[in-house]
Amino acid sequence: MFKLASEPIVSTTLNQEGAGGFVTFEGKVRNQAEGRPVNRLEYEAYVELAESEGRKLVQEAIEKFSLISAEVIHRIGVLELGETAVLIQVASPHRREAFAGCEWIIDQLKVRVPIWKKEHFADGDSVWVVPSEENKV
Amino acid sequence: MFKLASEPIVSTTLNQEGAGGFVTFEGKVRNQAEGRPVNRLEYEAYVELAESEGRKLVQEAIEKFSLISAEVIHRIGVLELGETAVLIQVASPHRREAFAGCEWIIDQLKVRVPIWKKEHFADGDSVWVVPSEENKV
Amino acid sequence: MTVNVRYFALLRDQRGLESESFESNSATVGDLVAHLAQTHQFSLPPSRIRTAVNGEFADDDQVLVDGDTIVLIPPVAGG
Amino acid sequence: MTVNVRYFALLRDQRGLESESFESNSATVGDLVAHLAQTHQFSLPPSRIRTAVNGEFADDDQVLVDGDTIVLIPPVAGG
Repeated sequence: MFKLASEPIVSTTLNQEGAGGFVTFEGKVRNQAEGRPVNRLEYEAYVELAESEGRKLVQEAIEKFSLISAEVIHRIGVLELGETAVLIQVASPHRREAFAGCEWIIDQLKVRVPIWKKEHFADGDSVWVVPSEENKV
Repeated sequence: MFKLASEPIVSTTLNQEGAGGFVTFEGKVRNQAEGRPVNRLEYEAYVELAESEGRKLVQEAIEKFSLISAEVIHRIGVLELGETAVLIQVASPHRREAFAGCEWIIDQLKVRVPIWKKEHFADGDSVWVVPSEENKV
Repeated sequence: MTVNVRYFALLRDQRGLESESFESNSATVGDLVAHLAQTHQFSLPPSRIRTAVNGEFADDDQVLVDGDTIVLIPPVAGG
Repeated sequence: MTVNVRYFALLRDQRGLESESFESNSATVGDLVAHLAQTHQFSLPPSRIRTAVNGEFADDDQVLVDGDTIVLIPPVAGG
């Protein structure tokens, strides 16, 4: 499951038959970016392609790591400090695959899914984040 | 924080100032062990040493991975299928350390903390789990 | 031929609009991106702009067809 | 000298009790564990039994003192 959400994300507990290892990643809005005070973030998505590419990568993760389930929710819109920007929940029979699969999903999401982040700094400035060129698929 | 609990574990969301990456591991009771149907698990601890060794390893993880916080709760007593046996929640400024620190804690817990698990099989048999000898610190 | 172009995030800000349709004589997606990057003085080099055509990721050498919708995708930064 | 011994999990089941106090002439923790493993026919070799003395993990060569409490720790299996 891959979903874009414009309302706050509420994390729920998965309970999958046969699963023993559950790994959850939550990315939250920090109060600074490279030392510069941040007031809020803004996420924008190319919704149609973000959803199809997101579903694709979740399916790839399930196959690659033999996961029982994997669910991703990514916020769009304006987020205040401490809010959850992305929630990834993965279940698998054993813990190794759950850790590896969950980390792979967030790594892939960051380089493949058309979502953009604007940092609104405390000094009133705001900037679209452009990752350095090494961060490629 | 390292805690042994004889009541069901309720996972809460951490929200630590300055933390961006939150990784949670939940180990739940599976319905089988190496293909053999399981009805329930039973955990026993040498409580005093489990708590002191557990606190020590959490502190080591915080230092080793520069975590902002790390919390571990491990159930003892009888657990039914699907119940959470162990909950580990880690917060750090960035995700790499959160994933690595969380996985390190569960790996270390499994080899260092005096807690034992008895599998109660569907056929009425029950066995204390003795990990193979390679699983050392 | 007519192409429809959509801009997101940084590129939308730099173009000053979300989408537009215009006559183009660019043969390929890459040609169109290079043209737009120069015309609108994008801060990103064309090599860092990905594209989707009609809803699917596209390569620079994809040939443009009348009526195509091209989406300009600056470097993504989700998560 | 008198030693107090506590057993957990598998070893408690095999010993048939949780703790006991008795006179011992074992010089070290390792000697005591070897003696108990043989006497009670533990299914685990002494090399797989760790110990704590007076609440702290101990090495096999730790010398026993009158009144010590020795805990026999079979291979752990938490998580």
